[in-house]
Amino acid sequence: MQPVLHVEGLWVDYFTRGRRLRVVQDVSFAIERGEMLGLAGESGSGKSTVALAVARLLRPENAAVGGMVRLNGTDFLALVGEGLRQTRWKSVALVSQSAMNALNPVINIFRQFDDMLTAHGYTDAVQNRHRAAELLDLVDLPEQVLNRFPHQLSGGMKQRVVIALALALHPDLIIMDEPTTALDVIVEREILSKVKTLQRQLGFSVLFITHDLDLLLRLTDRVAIMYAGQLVETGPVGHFSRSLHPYSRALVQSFPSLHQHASDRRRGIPGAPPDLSHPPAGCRFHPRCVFVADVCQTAPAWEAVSEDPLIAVRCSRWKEIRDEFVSTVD
Amino acid sequence: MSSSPPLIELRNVSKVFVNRSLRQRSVVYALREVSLTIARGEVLALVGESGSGKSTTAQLLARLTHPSGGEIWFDGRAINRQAGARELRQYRRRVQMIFQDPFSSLNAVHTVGYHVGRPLAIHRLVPPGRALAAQVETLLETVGLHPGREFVSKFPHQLSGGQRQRVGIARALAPNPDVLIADEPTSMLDVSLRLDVMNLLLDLRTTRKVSMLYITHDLSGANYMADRIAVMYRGTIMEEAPADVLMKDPVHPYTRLLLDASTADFGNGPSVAGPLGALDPSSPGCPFYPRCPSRMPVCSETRPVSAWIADEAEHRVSCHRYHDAESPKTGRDAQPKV
Amino acid sequence: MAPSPSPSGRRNGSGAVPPRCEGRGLPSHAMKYLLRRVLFYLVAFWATITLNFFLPRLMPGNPAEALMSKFGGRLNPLALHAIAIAFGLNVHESLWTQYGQYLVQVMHGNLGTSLTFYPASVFSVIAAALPWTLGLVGLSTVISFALGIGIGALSAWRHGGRFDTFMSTFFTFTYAFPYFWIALTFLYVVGFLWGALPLSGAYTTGLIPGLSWSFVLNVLRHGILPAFTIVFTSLGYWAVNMRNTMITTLSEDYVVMAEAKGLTLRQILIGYAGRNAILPNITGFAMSLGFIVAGAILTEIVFSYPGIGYLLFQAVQQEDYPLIQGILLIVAFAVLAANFVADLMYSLLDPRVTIGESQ
Amino acid sequence: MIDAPSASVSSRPRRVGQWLLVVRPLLRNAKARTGVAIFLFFGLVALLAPILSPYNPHLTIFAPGASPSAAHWLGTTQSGQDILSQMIWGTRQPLEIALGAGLLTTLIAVGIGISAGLFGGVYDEILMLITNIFLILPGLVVVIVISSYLSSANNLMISLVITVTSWPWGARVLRAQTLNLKSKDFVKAAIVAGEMRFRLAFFEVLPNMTSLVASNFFFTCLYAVVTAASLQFLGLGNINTVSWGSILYWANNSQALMIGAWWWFVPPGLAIGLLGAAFALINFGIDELTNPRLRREAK
Repeated sequence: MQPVLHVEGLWVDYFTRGRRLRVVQDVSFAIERGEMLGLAGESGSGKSTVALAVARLLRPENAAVGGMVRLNGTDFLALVGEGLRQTRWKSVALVSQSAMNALNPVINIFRQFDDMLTAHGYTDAVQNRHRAAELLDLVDLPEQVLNRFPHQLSGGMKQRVVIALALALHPDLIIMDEPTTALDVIVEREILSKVKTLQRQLGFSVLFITHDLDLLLRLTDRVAIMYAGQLVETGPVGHFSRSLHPYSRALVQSFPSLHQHASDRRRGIPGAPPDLSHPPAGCRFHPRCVFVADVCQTAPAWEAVSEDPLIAVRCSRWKEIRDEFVSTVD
Repeated sequence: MSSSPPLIELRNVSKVFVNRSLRQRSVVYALREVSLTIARGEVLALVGESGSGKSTTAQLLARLTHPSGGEIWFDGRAINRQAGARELRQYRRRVQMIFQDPFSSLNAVHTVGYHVGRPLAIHRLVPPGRALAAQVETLLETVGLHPGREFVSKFPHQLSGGQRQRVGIARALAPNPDVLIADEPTSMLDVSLRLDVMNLLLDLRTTRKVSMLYITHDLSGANYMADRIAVMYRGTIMEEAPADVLMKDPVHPYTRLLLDASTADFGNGPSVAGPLGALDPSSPGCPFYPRCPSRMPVCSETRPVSAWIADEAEHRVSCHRYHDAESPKTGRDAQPKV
Repeated sequence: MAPSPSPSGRRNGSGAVPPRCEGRGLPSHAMKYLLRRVLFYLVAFWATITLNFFLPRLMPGNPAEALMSKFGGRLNPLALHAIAIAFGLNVHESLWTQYGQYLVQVMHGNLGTSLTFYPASVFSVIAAALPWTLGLVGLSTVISFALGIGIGALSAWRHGGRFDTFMSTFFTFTYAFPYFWIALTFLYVVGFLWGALPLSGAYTTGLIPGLSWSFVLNVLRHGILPAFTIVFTSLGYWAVNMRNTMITTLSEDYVVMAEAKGLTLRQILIGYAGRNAILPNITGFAMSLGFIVAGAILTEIVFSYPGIGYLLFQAVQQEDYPLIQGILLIVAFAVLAANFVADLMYSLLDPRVTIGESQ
Repeated sequence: MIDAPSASVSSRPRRVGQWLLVVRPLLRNAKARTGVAIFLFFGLVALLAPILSPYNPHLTIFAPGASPSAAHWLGTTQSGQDILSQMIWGTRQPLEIALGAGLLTTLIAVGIGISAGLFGGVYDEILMLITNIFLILPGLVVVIVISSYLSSANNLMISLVITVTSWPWGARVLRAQTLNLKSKDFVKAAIVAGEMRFRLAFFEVLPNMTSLVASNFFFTCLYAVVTAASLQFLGLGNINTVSWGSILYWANNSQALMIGAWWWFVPPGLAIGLLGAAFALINFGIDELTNPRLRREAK
């Protein structure tokens, strides 16, 4: 069966100050039907750009996008004009970074459902109202919310509204870009539990983007980790307890676990992420890497470790790391 | 409680914000009768969601705002709101603050050297000139900016987020304070840099013997950093205990939810009772009542009082479930049945 | 410890949530808001009247003397004295008594008698000039605002494109050149060299004003050139402002969201970006509506158009202080009224204003 | 969508507005550079007027109403004055008024805006009430009326009159920005460090508003140039001084256009427009610097 989303060799260039800057390079991944893929990375790693590129929300004046993005087998990057407009939201819906600002402040919630439904050919306002109320019910919001304006809702309620909007046209894929960063942990938990339940019910796929790896490991089916514009490792959640890329390993270690006290010190990752206008030669992580060796001066390839389940890694020394793991842990 | 008198003590401190805009007048209770103590050399973590009042507590201690009720005691003396300039300056030397956002806590127009040197100059701790410059370099190296000399003339925009936060820490350390208030010092940093900043603060705590109020929304971070943890919700301390006790045996339903939310897997359905009930600020009941999975009728009627759990030193909780138990003396049995 | 009236240990499953107060006092918020605004306008109006009274008295030279010298030969001293009292220009009384008298006069709508058009009252002189100004400047301001908003929105959408670049450069200059110079140049080229349009006045002298076709056409023909110059010179202000707010708005999350939702370009540009970008411009528009009465001084002078501006110019030249004061008062009143209307408009367009903000 | 680059490439957009470093980035902006060049040109002309001017501008000894020639590049007036000389000497007054009004307005706006924003409370409310009242005064009308009360006004007086109607705009904007900065952590950090009010205002807040202050200054200059010219055109102020505005007044009074003497009417208008445009360009440049979204990168 073909995946819902298939991304191959995706790259994105931004045009800033007369220069062209490659912010995403050689990104390949796929999401199966009903699957939730988590994309993790620090700020500036390019994870949100991947989301915008896949959703076709980068303006041609600002950015160039290349590579392949297939949605249900059709080439999504090739769509233009009216064709693109009509496909939007039906194939890919977006729950964006800040729910706080994702709703138009000057029109009420119903009209934000209605205009979208109208744009996709559902012009009966009475039916649209009915449909909108049903959708709100899915996310546990009362119908009265339809008459409210965004500023009258709490952050959690707004995020639920945006999720209800995303479900409206039964999309195959919902991109969630840091959907809960502005929310408190308990509200976050409520909303994400709801998303999981709805996903089981309705069968859509999710690309979930966040910097919170700890959250992803509890929430998603599969995780992909980005560093400095490239994917460095992907695999099922379970894989990351023995991840093969030094960056992923360090990242997993960067969270003090819940029952860990300072008597048991952990270390962060030394240094800072690179400036993308001058990325380090070879492996982009090598200046901060504890496993660094001469071979890291040449750029490592995106290499499959296993096909099923798919595990891939971008590190020249992954075999040695795996072997060391085996010898020290087991 | 510790045997020595606390260095800092909040006694029933309340803070009410009256928001008078052109359009309307609204009253927000940021803190309700909060009592806390920090002993010399102790790290107390204050954990809460946004809007819980934890940042207001920091601002009160930093004397950026005044309490609406209650008293703040520092080193055996109550803080006087009408304090003279001299007393205020003395306080400012001894109580320093590290801010949340390293991007906005440094002034873009001043150099690193200016930021770190100003407290030294204001409090006349070091004579101006070469001695001050040397002291600034030493401070920068203390916070891990090596070599200090190279950072002195840099502007904030030339530094990474982690480096900026270290400058912020150096500035707070400059007057050699007794108390550090750290208001979510790592929440704006990239994940890979957080641990190092936390470790730096822990090192300072041992080398400089400072007391610390460590404010965070993250229980695991609080546990990593602190001796004691106080959990705050809507301006009220819900539970307070030594870090290991709180993590192992949380008593308050809210603390349990917090712990649960940061560890459990998703997809098991929501564990919160009410559908996001909003609290009417004039409500007489427990602030957590609308969302509490184990609420009782009484919870909407009277505010629970914070009380010590018998047999467990330094563990207090503010919940009717606990206080209703027939025999509080039995300790463990008196936990709320959730 | 608090008394605990409820039995312990029993699980409370009812989960009753206190009912939320729905729509808490929405109208009362709106009322309070409007009340505060009205209060501000009253204070502002009082301040203007006061300024109006004290300004001539603070300046070197004495309006009373000016009055005397102007009419000294023509009127008998008794009549002169009567006028002086009516204007509050009585030099024999204390400043505060004069101020009190002046306030009373203004409250009664009595703005005094014009010196230039004696014995016509200031009120009647202004009333005759007002419609011309309102018609000419009002219409051209609305046209200019609408056009400017449209051009600005378009520039923003094609931000950095050829249209945008051209417009930005063009408006920098129309904005910087003195209005009267541009108007005179147009007048010279279109009216004088080409002879296509009349040179001055609101209608051909000698025509009897009335509601006949020929008269209306005549008025329109006279209005085209002044109106065009107003639009030409003020367009840039709206366009540049709208462009800048629109560019900011276009990068808001809700506009990105609108695009992702598959809305049509029309829906995005008008309903999402435009609707929000226009809000900050409403206040400016209201201000300019208020300044209509005053703003066209130069237009009316260049085209000898019989409106308020031209009247003010005449009053200034003739040192007709009652008329100057009267016009200033009317202008201030118009500005305040327009601002009030803008407040109302704003509260209709932006739900956040009157319903009260959460947070 | 629009601003994606700066959002995710660098962690934060670089903050502009450093105390002295504000000039260099400004000169990298093409619009601002053009504006500064025009301004400097006029400044030089005004300074060097005695050297550059071919004749005394007041001399009425030449053939009246002559069209441009080798002897009189811009021709002569109806009363036989050399227009080029008048244009050169006439540069001084608009520049003086513009800079004078700009400086006065900016000083008042900075003083009121920052103190109101920083100290707040009743003090703030009263200042803002006054500001709002002045804000709704119709500028040109007030200027005309005041000037009419003043029988003859020198440059300083005209600058003052213009200041009366232009300060509230800046005061409001600067107050808003002060409030914004006041909520920033660096101001709180300075308070915690023990800084006094005076230093907060002038060392922490003000340096972060250089671009706004500059923009206020240049906007006032533009407004002053056009307003002063309009006043003189109306015969107010002092029309017997030599300035672009008074040249236009006499030209208009003598029906210069109607008799075909365009060389009398066109140059002063162009000069005023050009000087105004210079201020406007500098301002646009500052806008683009402070609001990176307005900047459009060349591809």
